[in-house]
Amino acid sequence: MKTTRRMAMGLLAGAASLGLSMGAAQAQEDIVIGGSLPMTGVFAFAGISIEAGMSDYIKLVNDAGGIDGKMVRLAYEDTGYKVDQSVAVFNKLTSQEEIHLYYGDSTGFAKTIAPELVRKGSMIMGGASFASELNNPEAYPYAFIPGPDYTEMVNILLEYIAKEKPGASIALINSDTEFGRDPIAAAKARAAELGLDVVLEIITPPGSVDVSTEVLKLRRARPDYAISHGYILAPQPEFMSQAKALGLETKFMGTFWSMDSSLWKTVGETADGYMGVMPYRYYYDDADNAPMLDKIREMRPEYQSTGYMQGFLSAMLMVESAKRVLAEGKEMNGANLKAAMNTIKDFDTGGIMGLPISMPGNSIPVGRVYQFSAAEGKMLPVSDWINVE
Amino acid sequence: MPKSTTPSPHLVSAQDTWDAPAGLSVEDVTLRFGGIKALSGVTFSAQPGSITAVIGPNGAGKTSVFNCISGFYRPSSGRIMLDGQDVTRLRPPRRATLGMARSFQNIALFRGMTVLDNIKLGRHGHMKTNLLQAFFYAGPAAREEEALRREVEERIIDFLEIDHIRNMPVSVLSYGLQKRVELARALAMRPRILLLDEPVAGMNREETEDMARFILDVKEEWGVTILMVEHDMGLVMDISDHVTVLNFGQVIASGKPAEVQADPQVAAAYLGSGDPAALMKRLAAEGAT
Amino acid sequence: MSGDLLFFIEISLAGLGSGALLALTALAFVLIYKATRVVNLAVSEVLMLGGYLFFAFAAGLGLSAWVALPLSILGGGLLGGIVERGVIRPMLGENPISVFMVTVGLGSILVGMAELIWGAEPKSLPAFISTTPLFLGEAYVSRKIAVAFVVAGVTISVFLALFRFWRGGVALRATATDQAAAYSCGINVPGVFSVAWIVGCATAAGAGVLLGAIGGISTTMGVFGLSALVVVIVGGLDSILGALIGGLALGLIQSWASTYLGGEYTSVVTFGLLIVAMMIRPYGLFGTHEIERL
Amino acid sequence: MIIGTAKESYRADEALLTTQPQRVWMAIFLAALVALPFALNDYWLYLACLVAINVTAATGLNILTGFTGLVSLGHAAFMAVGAYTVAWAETRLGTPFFINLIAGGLVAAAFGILVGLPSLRVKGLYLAIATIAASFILHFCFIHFDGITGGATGINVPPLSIFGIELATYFRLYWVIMPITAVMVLGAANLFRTRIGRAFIAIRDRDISAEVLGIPLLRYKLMSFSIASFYAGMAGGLWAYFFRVVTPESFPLLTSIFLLAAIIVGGMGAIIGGIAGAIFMTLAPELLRFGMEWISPLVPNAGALLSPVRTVVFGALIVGFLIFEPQGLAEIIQRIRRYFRLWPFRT
Repeated sequence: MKTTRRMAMGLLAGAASLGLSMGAAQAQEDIVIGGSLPMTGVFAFAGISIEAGMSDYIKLVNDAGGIDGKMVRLAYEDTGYKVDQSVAVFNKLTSQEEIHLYYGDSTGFAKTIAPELVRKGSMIMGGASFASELNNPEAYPYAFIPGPDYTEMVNILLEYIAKEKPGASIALINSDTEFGRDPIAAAKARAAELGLDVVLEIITPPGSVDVSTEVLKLRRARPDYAISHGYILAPQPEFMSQAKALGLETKFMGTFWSMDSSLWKTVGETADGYMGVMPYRYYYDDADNAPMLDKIREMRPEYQSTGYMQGFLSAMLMVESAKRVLAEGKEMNGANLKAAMNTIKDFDTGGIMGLPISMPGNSIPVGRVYQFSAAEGKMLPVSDWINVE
Repeated sequence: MPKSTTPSPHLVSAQDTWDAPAGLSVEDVTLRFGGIKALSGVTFSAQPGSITAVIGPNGAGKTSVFNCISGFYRPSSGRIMLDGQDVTRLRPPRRATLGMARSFQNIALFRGMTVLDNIKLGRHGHMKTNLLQAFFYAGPAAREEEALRREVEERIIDFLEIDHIRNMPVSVLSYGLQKRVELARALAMRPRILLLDEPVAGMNREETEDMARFILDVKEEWGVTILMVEHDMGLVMDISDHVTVLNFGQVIASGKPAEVQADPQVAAAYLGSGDPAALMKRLAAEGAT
Repeated sequence: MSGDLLFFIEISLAGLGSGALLALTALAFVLIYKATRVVNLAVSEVLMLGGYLFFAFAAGLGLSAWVALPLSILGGGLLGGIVERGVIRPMLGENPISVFMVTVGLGSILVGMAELIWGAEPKSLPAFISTTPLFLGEAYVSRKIAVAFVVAGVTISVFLALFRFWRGGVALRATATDQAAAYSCGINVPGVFSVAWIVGCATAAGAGVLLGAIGGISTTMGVFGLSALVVVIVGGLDSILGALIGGLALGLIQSWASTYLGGEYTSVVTFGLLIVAMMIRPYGLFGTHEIERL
Repeated sequence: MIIGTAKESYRADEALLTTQPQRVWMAIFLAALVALPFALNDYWLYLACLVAINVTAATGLNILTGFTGLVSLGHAAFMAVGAYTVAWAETRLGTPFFINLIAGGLVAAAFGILVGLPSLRVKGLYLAIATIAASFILHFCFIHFDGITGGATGINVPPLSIFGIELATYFRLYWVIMPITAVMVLGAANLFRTRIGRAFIAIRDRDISAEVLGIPLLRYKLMSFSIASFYAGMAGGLWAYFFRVVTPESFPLLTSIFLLAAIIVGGMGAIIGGIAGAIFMTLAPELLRFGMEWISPLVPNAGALLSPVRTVVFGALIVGFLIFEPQGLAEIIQRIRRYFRLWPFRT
């Protein structure tokens, strides 16, 4: 029995020391950006690009000497795009490191952790969610959206439609999820204001694969435009191929997360003509005076997805805020960082976004409509930058 | 081994008095499954405080009668009367609380429980503990459990001589002991009438004799009416006060063991021929062993 | 023909098409249940794996669709055989719920493996069914759906015929009725088990390829299996005919519900139907009612 | 047989902990629970609270599935009902925490009775599937009864407060969540010392003969459903205070499967099984996280393997336990206990 007793004591001691070492904050000089990133799971394609984008921007900053001589570091772990895992990662990272900047991976996580952010008051958080609900500085004082929220994205599309074809008829196609339902009510209201006619609303149950009944509804309503939201890719290609086969003239549109050109490239000819809103420039965009874009192409010779741009810009906004706080000699905390972020006005992103940006509230309501060309395998701009503030 | 030395005063209550044995009568019961008549016009009765045996060849409808009495089957017509009260339409749990207990032909103990818990289960219908009391194991619940434990230990476990196995899971017990535990569980129900479905089936001689003794003691000491289905003629003829013979779902004879033995119809049912002398010889031989 | 009537006919046809896919998946449940009395929830994940195997063969190795398709089906069958021998057979005679949970665990393993190998993001399959629309009279039918309908219909008819006339089918039926009796008649019962699992999983894999061709593949596409499970519960777990009729009926009902009520009502109608059916006929419309013995 | 456990009365023999070592170990365990929050950092405290919530939910499911033999794959939906009730009461009525929590349990229990009704007609697998169906229907209600549930965006829950003290940190929440869990577990253990618990086991083992013993099947099946849902509702209520937001996507079918897996792994039909299973299944993915960290120097891109590996391990645990250790961790704990007997009190 002796050995077992010793073993048990050893285990106890081990567990205690583990707990203690976890408890003590590590000696800290770097500025750490924490991240709950979906490196696996349904959203992995985005998570991997986001990580690449953030890391690249951080590398640029550090190569240029960091912020005030302090190095910036990304500390992240995989969440599998599951809210409970994101929360666990958040708690793990924040108890290991001193973190004032955080990147979260989903709306569910952003909402879940928001009260904790308010309580801690030590950090601001951006992330992969463009949920309209987060675009409310009173309810979410420490959240920011590195672009337009979903409602604003749809408004950009509506704005574009109203200009291209006044009085056009519109179908709204949304998935039956929190993500999908996000902009519906606001979109209908905005469409009415712009004199557009919402002739059809389709809600697809999650995981539904066969959309032929929905296509029949489209065929009956014959809308000029169909705005879908709440999907990455499927079932949009199926909608488009069936609609095309039926001779419908409907133009299909989407929002940020379904706008990556490498996704649509795999779809082939069917994808031709797909439109959508994009707040950032594409990797291959021709743009004058876009030094950041050039740098990215220098660092990464191959195509980088829209998620990369999103991560890149998120890191840029975080670093910029930290820089401004430190420049004023203030303490790094949520309120100061957010206030600093709100002072960002006519800020030049080096060509990542098309206009000099400002962030008066929680979002940057700017975007542009692009259209996919199957021949070139690229998204091409069809509008100017639209600000829907 | 736990033994209480000082009885607590609050254990004595009205519940601790035992009810008088009940009489049962089956009146003109007919049971149909689809087009098949399992029972037709079965009538017999069990007098309070007696042992009545229902016998008959395989498929005669003995277990069907039992199932009608305990409420699994609802007779197509006829009545079951328990002490003058019509129980034909009552659900099995209600009959149990009226004092009807039964054992099963193919042992229906709860295999995941210990012997003690199995026996305690029998008392279920007479207990009062509600959910909230159970959750907190509050006063009444604890008192009731303690009283039950005392009764089970002192009246049943001692009586049936199963102290040594009380904490064993029933699944490890021998067949004979399982049958005894089933009897113990039935006794915990404080029955006024006990229905035993083949209490000694599959037992060896010694076990059978033990069981016979227990059944007689239950009748004598506990004052419980007993109704049993049994194939062991020796046992039936030895301990029954009254025998009812079923064949093809009908009562073909009824009376004292000796009278039934002499009935040519019974012999015919058992042997397929009308030779009462041969049967009597056989029955007598079995009875003697 | 009035527009409304035509519309109704069109959505009904679409419903029958997706119903046929449901029926095909339900068939996989039924085959396995009939022989081994196991409700194999992993059918959903085998279906997903079928789609991914096709993707691996057709897109990864660049094989022609007509080679990739049978290979995927074979792959599904192989998996079924391995699972039956390795996991299900040791569980024989256990409580059905335990075996059911084993298949739930298997499903999780398969999803994880697929994510490890192919990643979790949705993919589209290389096109192998033409997209030119089909018209029945005036009514439009998506060609993929029509193909699915025909394939599912033919497969199920073949199975119905096999069950009736082929020796192996008779052996399966005998095993389904009474395992011990079948054994004593010289039927190789473990063999029947294996065959049922192989054929059942192969069917599911084939259904997965069809499903993937219509809506793309993802590691979560196994959800479709839940609808098919509803079909077999309503139709009767041991009835092929029940799977066929139940599948078509559920396809129609889902299609009507999604058209006239909205897509968000599909699942509530599906599961509401399940509960109602269960309360009225707990063992399914065509299933065998097992009498409980004392 | 352990010798030397002579007791003076039946009451002592009916106690929960009957031997001296048992009592000492329990005291050590309770002391550890009290000491825990002082030794752990936020991350481990977060996990401790989550474990406690899962223990409550799993114990409830164990009462229904492990002890009564009614399989439910809709347990998460009852957690959701509890969570919504708490969120609604907290934001609309502003009633005190404890009332909200109990209300969450009671409303969930009412739904449990409703969902349990099919258990009249169907059992086993059919019942399991009926409970899946019920959970999908409830999910639909959560989205569409948006006047009460806040629709797709759900309800944000203000921090838990008792007597004006805000309990928002994991450290403070622990002192609410852990004691409630302890009481719930104790209550479950008590239940099986009385006629109600015995009746449940009887129904599981042989429901027909239970009826002959005077146990009304329907009443007790529904009672089991309502108790299990009450536990789930309480767990869901705590969950709502813990995560502070309740949406229709908070309690997916996967949570139900997780809880069922927890009691399978822990051991069905043993109170300690629900506890051990919930602890193990909640912590296993976190341990994998550390495992992945350790192997990351050896395996490129190990971090990206974590989530699929977790999914595989989750499935493998279910399959492995069912095949090789069907009695679960409870049985393993028993074996260890038998091995050590009365250690360290007698060797």
